[in-house]
Amino acid sequence: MASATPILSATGITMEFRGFVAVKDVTLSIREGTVHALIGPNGAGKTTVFNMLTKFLTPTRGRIEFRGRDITALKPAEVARLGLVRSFQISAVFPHLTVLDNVRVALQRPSRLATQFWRSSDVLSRLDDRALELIDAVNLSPYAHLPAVELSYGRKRALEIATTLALDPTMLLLDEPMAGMGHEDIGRISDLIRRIAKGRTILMVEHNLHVVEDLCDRVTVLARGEILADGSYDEVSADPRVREAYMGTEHE
Amino acid sequence: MSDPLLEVRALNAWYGESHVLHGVDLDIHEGETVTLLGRNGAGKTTTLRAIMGILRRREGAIRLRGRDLLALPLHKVAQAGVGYVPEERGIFASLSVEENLTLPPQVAEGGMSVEEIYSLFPNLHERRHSQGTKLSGGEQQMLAIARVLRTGARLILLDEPTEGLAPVIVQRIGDVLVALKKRGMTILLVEQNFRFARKVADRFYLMEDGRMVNSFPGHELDAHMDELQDVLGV
Amino acid sequence: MSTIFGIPAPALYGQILIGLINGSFYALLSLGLAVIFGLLRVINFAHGAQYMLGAFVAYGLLNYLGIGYWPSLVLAPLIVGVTAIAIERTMLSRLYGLDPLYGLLLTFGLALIFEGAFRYWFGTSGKPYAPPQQLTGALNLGFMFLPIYRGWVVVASLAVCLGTWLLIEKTRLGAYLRAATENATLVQAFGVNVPRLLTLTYGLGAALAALAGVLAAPIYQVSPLMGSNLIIIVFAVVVVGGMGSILGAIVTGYVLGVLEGLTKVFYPEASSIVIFVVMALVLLVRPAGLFGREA
Amino acid sequence: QQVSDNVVKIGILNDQSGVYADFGGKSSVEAARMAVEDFGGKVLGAPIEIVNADHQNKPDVASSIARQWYDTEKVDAIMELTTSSVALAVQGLSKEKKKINIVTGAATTDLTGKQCSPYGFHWAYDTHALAVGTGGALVQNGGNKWFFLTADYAFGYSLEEETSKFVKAKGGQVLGSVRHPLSTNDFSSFLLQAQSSGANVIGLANAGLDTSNAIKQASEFGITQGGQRLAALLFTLAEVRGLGLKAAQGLTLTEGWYWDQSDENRAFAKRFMDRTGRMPNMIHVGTYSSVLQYLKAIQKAGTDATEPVAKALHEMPVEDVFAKKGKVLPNGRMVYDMYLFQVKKPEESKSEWDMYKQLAKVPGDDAFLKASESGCQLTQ
Amino acid sequence: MSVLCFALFACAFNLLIGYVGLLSFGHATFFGGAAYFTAHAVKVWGWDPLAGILLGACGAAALGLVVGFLAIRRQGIYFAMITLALGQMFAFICLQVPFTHGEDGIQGVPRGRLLGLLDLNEPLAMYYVTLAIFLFGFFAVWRIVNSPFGNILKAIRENERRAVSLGYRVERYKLGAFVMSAALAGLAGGTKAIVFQFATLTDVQWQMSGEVILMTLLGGIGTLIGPVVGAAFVITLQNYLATFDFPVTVLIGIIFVVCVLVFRRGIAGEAMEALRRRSL
Ligand SMILES: Nc1ncnc2c1ncn2[C@@H]1O[C@H](COP(=O)(O)OP(=O)(O)OP(=O)(O)O)[C@@H](O)[C@H]1O
Ligand SMILES: Nc1ncnc2c1ncn2[C@@H]1O[C@H](COP(=O)(O)OP(=O)(O)OP(=O)(O)O)[C@@H](O)[C@H]1O
Ligand SMILES: [Mg+2]
Ligand SMILES: [Mg+2]
Repeated sequence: MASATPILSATGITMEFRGFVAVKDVTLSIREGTVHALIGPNGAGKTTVFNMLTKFLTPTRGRIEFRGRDITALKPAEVARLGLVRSFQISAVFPHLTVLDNVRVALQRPSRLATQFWRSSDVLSRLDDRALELIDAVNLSPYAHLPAVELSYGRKRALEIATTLALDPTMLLLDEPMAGMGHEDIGRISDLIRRIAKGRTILMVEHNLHVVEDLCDRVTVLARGEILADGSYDEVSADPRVREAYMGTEHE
Repeated sequence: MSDPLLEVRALNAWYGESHVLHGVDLDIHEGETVTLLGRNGAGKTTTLRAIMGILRRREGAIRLRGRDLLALPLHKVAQAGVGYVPEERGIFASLSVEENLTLPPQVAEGGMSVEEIYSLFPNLHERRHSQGTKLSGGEQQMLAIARVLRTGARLILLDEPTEGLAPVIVQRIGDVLVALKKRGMTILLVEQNFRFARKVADRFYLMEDGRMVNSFPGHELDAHMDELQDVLGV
Repeated sequence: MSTIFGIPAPALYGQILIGLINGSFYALLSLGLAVIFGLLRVINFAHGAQYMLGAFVAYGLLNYLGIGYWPSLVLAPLIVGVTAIAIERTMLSRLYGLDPLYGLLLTFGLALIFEGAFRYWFGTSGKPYAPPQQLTGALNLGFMFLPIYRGWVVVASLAVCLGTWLLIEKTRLGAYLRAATENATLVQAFGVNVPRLLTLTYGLGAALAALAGVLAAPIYQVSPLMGSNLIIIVFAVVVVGGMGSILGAIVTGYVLGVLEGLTKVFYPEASSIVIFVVMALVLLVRPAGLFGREA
Repeated sequence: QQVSDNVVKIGILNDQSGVYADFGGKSSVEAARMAVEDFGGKVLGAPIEIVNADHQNKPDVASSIARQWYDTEKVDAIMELTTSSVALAVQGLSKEKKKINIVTGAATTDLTGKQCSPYGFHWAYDTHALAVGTGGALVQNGGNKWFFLTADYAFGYSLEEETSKFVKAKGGQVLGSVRHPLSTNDFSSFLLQAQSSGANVIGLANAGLDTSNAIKQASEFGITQGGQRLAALLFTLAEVRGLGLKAAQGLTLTEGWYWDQSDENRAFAKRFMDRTGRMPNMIHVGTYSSVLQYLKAIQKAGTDATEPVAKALHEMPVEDVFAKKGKVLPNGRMVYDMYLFQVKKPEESKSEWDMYKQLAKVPGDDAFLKASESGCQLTQ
Repeated sequence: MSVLCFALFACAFNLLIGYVGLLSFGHATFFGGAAYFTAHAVKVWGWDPLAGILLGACGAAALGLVVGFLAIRRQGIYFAMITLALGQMFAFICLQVPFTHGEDGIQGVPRGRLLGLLDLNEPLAMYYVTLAIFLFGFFAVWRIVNSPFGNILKAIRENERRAVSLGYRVERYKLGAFVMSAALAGLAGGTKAIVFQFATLTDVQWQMSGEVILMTLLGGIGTLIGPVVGAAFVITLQNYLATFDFPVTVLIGIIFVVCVLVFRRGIAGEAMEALRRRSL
């Protein structure tokens, strides 16, 4: 199923912050239809890579292509419109909107219902079915009418995933989707990701190695801003350098 | 048994109108490490915030060495020797890493020195002059923990300290907690990762829907696996 | 005589010097504003009124109590600072945690009250205030005639600016201040008495404004209107410098003062809007202001 | 029925809390009351009532109040009308409603020029008179080389332009001018330019706080000590007092009235002082005079109907404490003598309000535009 | 009639503060600017009053585009400061350009005949026209707020970064709202010029921006009817207090302070809250 052509490729991207090189000359290519993990110790530059790929940061050097198109110079909103959508490491919801509205905001964008200021917002109710479906998928149905602030941390993360999915993106970038989730939710979200991965490409950052092992076709390990290893989970986890820099001694 | 260091009785707490804690009871003795388990939204964070006094709408009793904390303004609670590592970390953007680290005033003798902390977390040493929030997520977590170690607080409240950390670092933090315990520090830990928690915890409390549903010593963890399964969905 | 763009060089130096003097006022005022904004997230609209109050207190001290300039330099900021503390305790402190716009609206209301009341009592034509004996007269610098009093203003405000900057950027107290801007609750949870810190900061900011007022009294007419015109310019200065940036406020104050002075020579008609034009340009290029940190 | 509604109601509409409150303000209301008392409290047997309002310098507030006064409160005439936007707006409304208004608090010559009204009168100073007084008369007093500090808006330009005209007409020279923005705090840059211009008179074509600040800073830069004279084109007694003689000494300015000019003036000033705690300036006395004259006109016309009263106002000479041999032109302009004053040195002043010495008298016919030159449609 | 003009102005302002969360401290620019455009078009060019008012609204929209372009780069307090400074700049320009006639203002604007038919010198006709314009504007605000577009505005106010990551071109939405608000403020300003028959500097000065904030705050930010109530209250108060001994500015200041401290929800907001409590 996975074709050989990369859907997203980054060539030699580098990010410097006032002299500090957070990401150095990273070349990454993600094949269409795969679930790809980006792992690495804290501060390795994973989020920074994400930020560059989604244009929240502009790389100091290097080139990024998405579906054969050079997106190095685009704005973040444009990238999202091309179907490359991200979630945030530190949770990002619309706090005073209800869960349902949060998801609807995302659904509204591709539906061309976004800029119509002359129509009643009742027209948005046609998005409700789809929204509720997504909310159910992340197990938030009981809270659909609660404002997002009132959700606990873990549920906010779940909501964020639902919102991201609502855009029906070609490719998703998930920054630590499991962080702060309880065990049952981890299972559920894993299932969800597995389900949505069909026909999509996913790049995720995750520290929960069970999840990585379970879900990902391919793993890239980043350390100190550079690629340390790249391959299947088994290959990578066997690499002694990876064990030392990232997994530690206890992980079997 | 001696009087507990921290004693929480029939604690109720509200966010605005919504009633979140329903009569929480909790005891922690000097030198103990106690872990709160519970699924998302059970009220773990809320319990810590209520003890600290960040959440002001509370009823019941919270006593530290017999002294009532409920009536104290927030800063007095910290000065009484309670350190807090918040869930959202709370690193300050306008301060450098080092300033962040040295920000909390010392409340008692016996805290770690800055050098000790740097040797514990070399990442922080390397990035000490950069802006606090420019650290990676995990580095921020280290900084948040490191910050209270300096103050000499004898009781620290830790909210999910391993969230988002690489396995190596989680291990290191586990080692740190063990070391702190040896120094006689009292720790109240909120944790999802109970593989990690079992290494350090003397006692577990199990929370559900704003109530304490059970409590048992650390070594009995295996015996309570079924119940955990039930409550946490492990 | 050498000329630059058709203006004799000495005249130009004169203008630069004068710009520096104006800049001193901008710097002092925007410094206070930046300090208050930095910590309380309140745009202190009453700042102009507090500046005016400083001048009037000095006037009052002289005319009703016979207290002269030098003691006023300390007393007036103190008095205004104390009133500001009262305002903070009774009103501003209730607004923390709400949208910062409410702070702006509250202080806007206070500014209206102060100015309205002073206009009612003192009329609009203002009151006389003479410079202290020691500082009257002028120096002949060769290229210009510099009133000694103005020289003193530059020196005094530079010293105050520098002192305040050091206090905030280089001390623990300053670190508390900066941290409390971001998350006051957390700083308090570390054991810092944040409410008191906030109160003192507001007092300090207002006192800085009042100090500028006393310094201004011998130069500008002591009038209820003196603050309201200045305050908008000072806001622009703060925006250009980067809100909440102490150093930014100071440096921008001086730079814009000089720039305005030069505009008065080359194209006087534009001198009132030059600061706003600069502001627009800066925002286009650097939305956070020259010294501001990107949010 | 001679008097509508059996009462003559006069509205004093001015700025009582804003920037121009010192020009007239509440004290003007007192001056109007004095006029009513001096007239005897009744006209044609009907009581006289003074109402007043603070227009806060907002033409829309002024216009709403005026409308309400005319429509529901049966006010017969409105007086004072500080600041030109308000005066023009209310005069426009009065014209539409066919009511009399007498302006003492605004300076624009448009009131009796392009926007004149058959029922509108301009009673005290205007920009033309100020220009003639300060510009013309000062040249004859030796101030023949001028440099202007001009507020950068229409009011400033017209003051500068007209003053220059008279300076030149009397054989003086204008060496240059610099325009400063309205509400400038610091005048030192401009003063330095004026200082080095070689002029012997620095004309201040601005108003209010701008003028005060310029004068104060001029003394600081030693401009007057250096032999240059300052001439303020629009400045009043209250403002001189606000500056203090130390800063204001030597300043020349034109006003239409000063309390220490005659026994009559001194007596009036004392009465006014007792009631308000301050000395009257030309606007207070102007308002007094306009109210008094209006009442006299009603008396003469035998009714308070607008047309006959306006006619009487146009015809009657003005003879009171404010104006001697004053006359009203067909465009509504009241013509009377203006004076050029110089501010005394602190050591010359004998009392708190002893501030001016008179330099020259400017006959009314010179001071004010002729009706035919005013551009008023009514006179063509 | 003046209440209707100011009420519309306040509604336009409320569109920004109440629904996008942007406090503009320079809205007088659009209100007063439009008044000048309308007054000039009607008086000097002899335009039909309706055309004049529309020109005012369009001119205000154009000004809104320029100001908005600069200001929307920042949020919250920064935004307020920038709009304030730009507004001040505009006021300076109005003082200096010849067509505004400086401090005299454009005076004696003829009301004329609406579309050549309706004589606006007739007070009742003028009143109904003003009412119609107000209702139109009020409806427009209501429509915008409760539209899909309004929904996105709320989301942006909540979390701008997230909205960007969902693919919204946030600046365009904000600019759009800003221009709409400016145009409606312009509609109010243009109408005012016809109603009062003059356009003066008071309408472009920052005190006017302060006044509209007061009206909105007093009536209730983010409530539809609030600004209308607030405008009516403030205008009435201003006229009523004019004949009082007490200085008006002081009283307005006091109202400001009291509102912020105790009735943050404003008159309409508090009333609705009271109703809600009773029905509970
Ligand atoms: N804006 C910035 N300015 C300066 N340094 C930065 C900035 N953003 C990130 N860094 C630094 O770059 C490095 C990489 O950060 P990044 O957030 O990408 O790490 P990460 O791999 O996502 O780590 P984690 O797993 O802890 O989230 C860190 O050392 C961080 O301090
Ligand atoms: N700011 C808030 N306002 C209203 N309700 C809140 C707020 N924060 C949390 N809650 C509610 O309080 C309850 C307890 O939340 P709390 O954050 O204590 O859970 P937790 O056990 O820490 O969960 P997690 O593991 O997800 O962090 C939840 O139902 C949540 O929805
Ligand atoms: Mg990261
Ligand atoms: Mg929690």
